[in-house]
Formats: sequence, C-alpha cells, structure tokens
Amino acid sequence: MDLGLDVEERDGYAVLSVRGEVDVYTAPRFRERLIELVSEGKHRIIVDLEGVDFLDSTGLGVLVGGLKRLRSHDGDLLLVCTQSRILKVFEITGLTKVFSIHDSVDAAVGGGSGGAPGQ
Amino acid sequence: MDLGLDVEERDGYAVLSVRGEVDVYTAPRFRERLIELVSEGKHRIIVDLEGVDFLDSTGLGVLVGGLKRLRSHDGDLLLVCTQSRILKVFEITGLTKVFSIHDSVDAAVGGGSGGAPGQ
Amino acid sequence: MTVPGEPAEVIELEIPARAEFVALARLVVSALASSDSNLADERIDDLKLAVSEACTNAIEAHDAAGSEERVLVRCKAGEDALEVCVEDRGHGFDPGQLPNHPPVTDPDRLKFERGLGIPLIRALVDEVEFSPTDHGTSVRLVMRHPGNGTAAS
Amino acid sequence: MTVPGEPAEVIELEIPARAEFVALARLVVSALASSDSNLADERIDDLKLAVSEACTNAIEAHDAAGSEERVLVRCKAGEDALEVCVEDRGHGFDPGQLPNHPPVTDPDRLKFERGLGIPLIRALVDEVEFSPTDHGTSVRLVMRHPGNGTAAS
Ligand SMILES: Nc1ncnc2c1ncn2[C@@H]1O[C@H](COP(=O)(O)OP(=O)(O)O)[C@@H](O)[C@H]1O
Ligand SMILES: Nc1ncnc2c1ncn2[C@@H]1O[C@H](COP(=O)(O)OP(=O)(O)O)[C@@H](O)[C@H]1O
Repeated sequence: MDLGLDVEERDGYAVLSVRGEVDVYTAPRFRERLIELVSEGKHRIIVDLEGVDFLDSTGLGVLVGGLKRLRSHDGDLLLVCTQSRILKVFEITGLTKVFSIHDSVDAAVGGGSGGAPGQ
Repeated sequence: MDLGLDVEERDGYAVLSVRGEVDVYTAPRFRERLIELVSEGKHRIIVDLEGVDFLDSTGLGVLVGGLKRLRSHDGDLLLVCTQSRILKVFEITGLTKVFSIHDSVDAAVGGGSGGAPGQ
Repeated sequence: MTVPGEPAEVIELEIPARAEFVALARLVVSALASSDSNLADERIDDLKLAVSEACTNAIEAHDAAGSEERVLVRCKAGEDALEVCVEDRGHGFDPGQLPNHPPVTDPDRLKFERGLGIPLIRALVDEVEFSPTDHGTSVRLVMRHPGNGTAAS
Repeated sequence: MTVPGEPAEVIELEIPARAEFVALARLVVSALASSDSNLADERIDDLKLAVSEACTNAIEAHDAAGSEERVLVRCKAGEDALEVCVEDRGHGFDPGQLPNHPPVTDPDRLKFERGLGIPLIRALVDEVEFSPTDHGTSVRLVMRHPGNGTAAS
C-alpha cells in the first residue's frame, strides 16, 4: 500500500500533499515526513488531505503531534480538506475545533489560522 | 456485484455490451440475456467484451453455448475484445480458433466471421 | 447477500497481527458491506473505519503481549444487520477504565495523540461490545439495517 | 509483505460455498498478490483467475454434495512464492480421469461448454496440486517469484 507524500513551497508555507490511505501501517511514514520538515526549519506547514481515501485515529494522532510540535516552534499547521467522510472523523473527535481546516491550499495560504471553521 | 448488459442494434447485428466481472455468480444473467436475444429472433449477435474486467471459464462456457445456439439457427456470434488479459483466456483454451474476435464493433460489423484472427 | 429468513452468512478472515494487514480487513468488510444493499455508502465508510480501529487495537495488543498469533475478523451478514467481530489474543483491557480526554478547548488537548480509536468506534457503529475472552478481547461491531434501530448509539 | 528469512505469512479467508463469494476470494488474493512486489501485474491476473476457477469448482462440489460447510482459501505469502490453497468439503474427484476435449478444429468442440477450468488453472500457475482430504479436495496453487523457476508448468 503506497502513501503519497509530496512537498511543495507556497508563499512561505510548505505544502505536504498526502495521497492514499493513512492507517497504522502508513502513518509512521507520514509522521517522519512531518518531523523531517520541521527539523528542516519549515514551521508553517499546510497538510493537504484532498488525496486521502482513508484516515483513521492513527492519522489524527500524527496531525495532533505535528500541530503540537509546530506550535512549540511558534509555527502553524493548517489542513486542507473538503471530503465529507474525512471531515467526519475530525468532527466526531472534536478536532475541527483544534485544527484550522480550509477548502483549498489557496484559502489556507490566504486565511492562515484565522480561517478555521471552528473558531 | 453488478454485471452490465446493454443491447443496441447495429447494421443488422444485436450488439450486447458486457460490463463488469463474468464469473459463476454473474454468468447466469449473461446466459439468460443471450438466450433471450436468440428467442427474439436476433441471430446475428456481437458480444462486446471491452468493458469486462474479469472473465473465467464460466463466461467462456456462456459464449460457447451462445455460438452453438446461433449456429443451429444459421446465425453468428462475433466477439469484440482487445484487452490482453481477456484475450489470454481465449488463447489458452484454444477458443481464439473457434470465435471470430474483432478489435471494435465497427470491425466486427464490417468483417463478419471472416475477420477472425485465428482463421 | 442475504435472503429473508435465511441464517446469517458468516465470512471469516484471519490475518497476521501486523500493521500491513489492517488494509485487507478493511477491504473485505467494505466489499461485504457494499454487497449489502441495506447499507448506504456513508454507513459502509463508518463500519470500515470502526473495523480498522478495532484491528489496529488488536494488533497493538498482540505487539504489547508479544503474541505471534493471528487476529480473526468474523463477519455476519444477517437479515437485520451486518456484524463484524474482531478477536485478538492480546493482553485484554477494561474499556470502562479508559481515561477521558480534556475538552477540545483545553490547551492540554494537544497532549493526546492517542486514545481516539474507541471514541470513534462508539460514535460510528450502532452497537459495540467489548468482551474479554480466554485469550484476549473480542470486539463486536454492529451496523443495523434501516428500520432496525439505526440511530447511532 | 515478506522479509527474507522470515516464515511465510498465512492469511485465511473462509466463505460460504455460494457463487456470490467467489469475487471476495479474488479480491483478497489480488490484494495480497499486489502487495507482493515480486509478482508482475500479469501474473497477479493469472493467479486471480486460477483461484476463481478453483473456488468455482469447490462451490459446485459443495452444491453437488449438498454440503452446507464453508470453503477455505488459505494464502501463504512466502519468500519464494505466493501460494493459495482452496479447500472444499465436496465429493472429491480424480483429476487424472477428466475427459479430454476434442481439438478446437473439430466441430464437436462446441459441445463442450464446460471443463475449461482445470486446463486454465494448469496453464496459469507455476504449480498446481489436487489432493484428496478427509472431507473433500484441497487445490494448491503456487506462483513463484522470478528467479525461483517461474516458467509456467
Ligand atoms: N483489543 C484490545 N486489547 C487490549 N487493549 C486494548 C484493546 N483495544 C483498546 N485497548 C486499550 O485501550 C486504549 C485506548 O484505545 P483507543 O481508544 O483505540 O486509542 P489508542 O489505540 O490510540 O490508544 C489502548 O491504548 C489500549 O490500552
Ligand atoms: N474441487 C472439486 N471437487 C470435486 N470435483 C471437482 C473439483 N474440481 C473439479 N472437479 C471435477 O472436475 C470437472 C472439471 O472441472 P473444470 O475443468 O473446472 O470444468 P467445469 O467445472 O466447467 O466442469 C468438474 O466438472 C468436476 O466434476
């Protein structure tokens, strides 16, 4: 099972696009990639979940861990997600209130943390 | 599991387009549709296999049965198939020599039985 | 998949307790659920996620217990519901004793990268039952057909 | 899926002996085969078809024997090969006694709508073994990794 993890620069943000299924098997690679970015000094990260077919609590854990790590560097982690079945996982766990979730990378870049639906 | 079975008229042929997986579960519907066509007086039939994802020996059996039935009515059954993994099943069983297999419905209509690769 | 009045169909999948096989459990359950015309796509996704969480926990329990045995995923396609049991041979646990997370408004919320699996399972399926077995834990997940009390518990 | 030197991973699927479940066996085998980087797509298709034929025969044998028991599909993902056993509880048979078809050039060839499954299986996989068991038949299909004698038998 392949997990796609592509990084692009966009207006001072590192955009990490995730493709495929994020579960207990693939999450470690996702976590490592995030940690790598932070240690390269990328403290403003957008995680684009539009290509994700499946995300479970292990994936949520990676994102929560990433946000914590970035905040400790005064950075930020924004999400891009419009798929209802992925959003649902954030809603059930209350994490829509913790993350700033945007409709597109453009909206995330433009809006920063202020665009969080839950805020 | 759905099996698509659409019929269209083309230059005196009834074209039966099959979509999906033809196996022991779906083959009975395929067989019934063919028999129905024959009993409606359609004795020149093209079976278009381009939309088939999977075909096993049960599917081959339906086609052999159809050809036999049509020949007994002085009719014909032509196949359209270009997918190598489906053609392979005909090759292994020697049925490329029994069926007239064409690259498209147009080629089948134009060529009749004479276009059989194995002849 | 099921004929009214017929007994439930049982399909079993047994996988090594390793992370890479959770995807296979999801695949089997979603294929079965898709052939159950009584379950809408959204509910199939919910069941798939719940099964994935249960299998992940089972595998982590095997890991922690050093167990080399396999995890069993038993699906029952019945007249009223689709039921999936995930049986492990791990160390067992008491689901009543799990810690509660701080509310999402609390800054400490970010300390919790884990512990979201069982709350998700509870929210997603119509019924969930954690039972200790002789060797580990059995988690029973039930997705009822509409008209059989489908309100999420 | 496999680490050199590690024992083979065993994955089991048990299905009711009914035609609609053959697709599930194909799904599981092709998912496993796809995660085996040693098998090319074409060989995965070949194995999938062979497994489908073996399951079809198993289910027909259960039907004929009036057996309500289930069919077991056991996959072993090993270092050198992917192996699939299909075990039924049907009436058994002697694969050496199957009739030969007339050559395709014979007009009588059209009388044979059946009997293509076992010839297909033999042509598609590297190794096939039909063994009588106490309760029915076990069909073992082996797809070897390149460098382990992949020439079709
Ligand atoms: N099948 C199981 N066997 C043993 N312990 C389990 C099992 N399922 C859950 N647990 C325990 O419950 C805890 C909470 O599970 P869960 O909510 O899924 O979150 P997480 O797995 O992220 O910790 C686990 O950490 C584990 O200690
Ligand atoms: N698992 C099995 N148990 C009992 N009989 C079998 C089994 N597999 C095959 N056979 C017998 O061998 C015959 C030939 O099988 P096959 O070549 O697959 O063609 P078909 O299934 O179309 O008849 C079957 O008709 C059946 O009598």
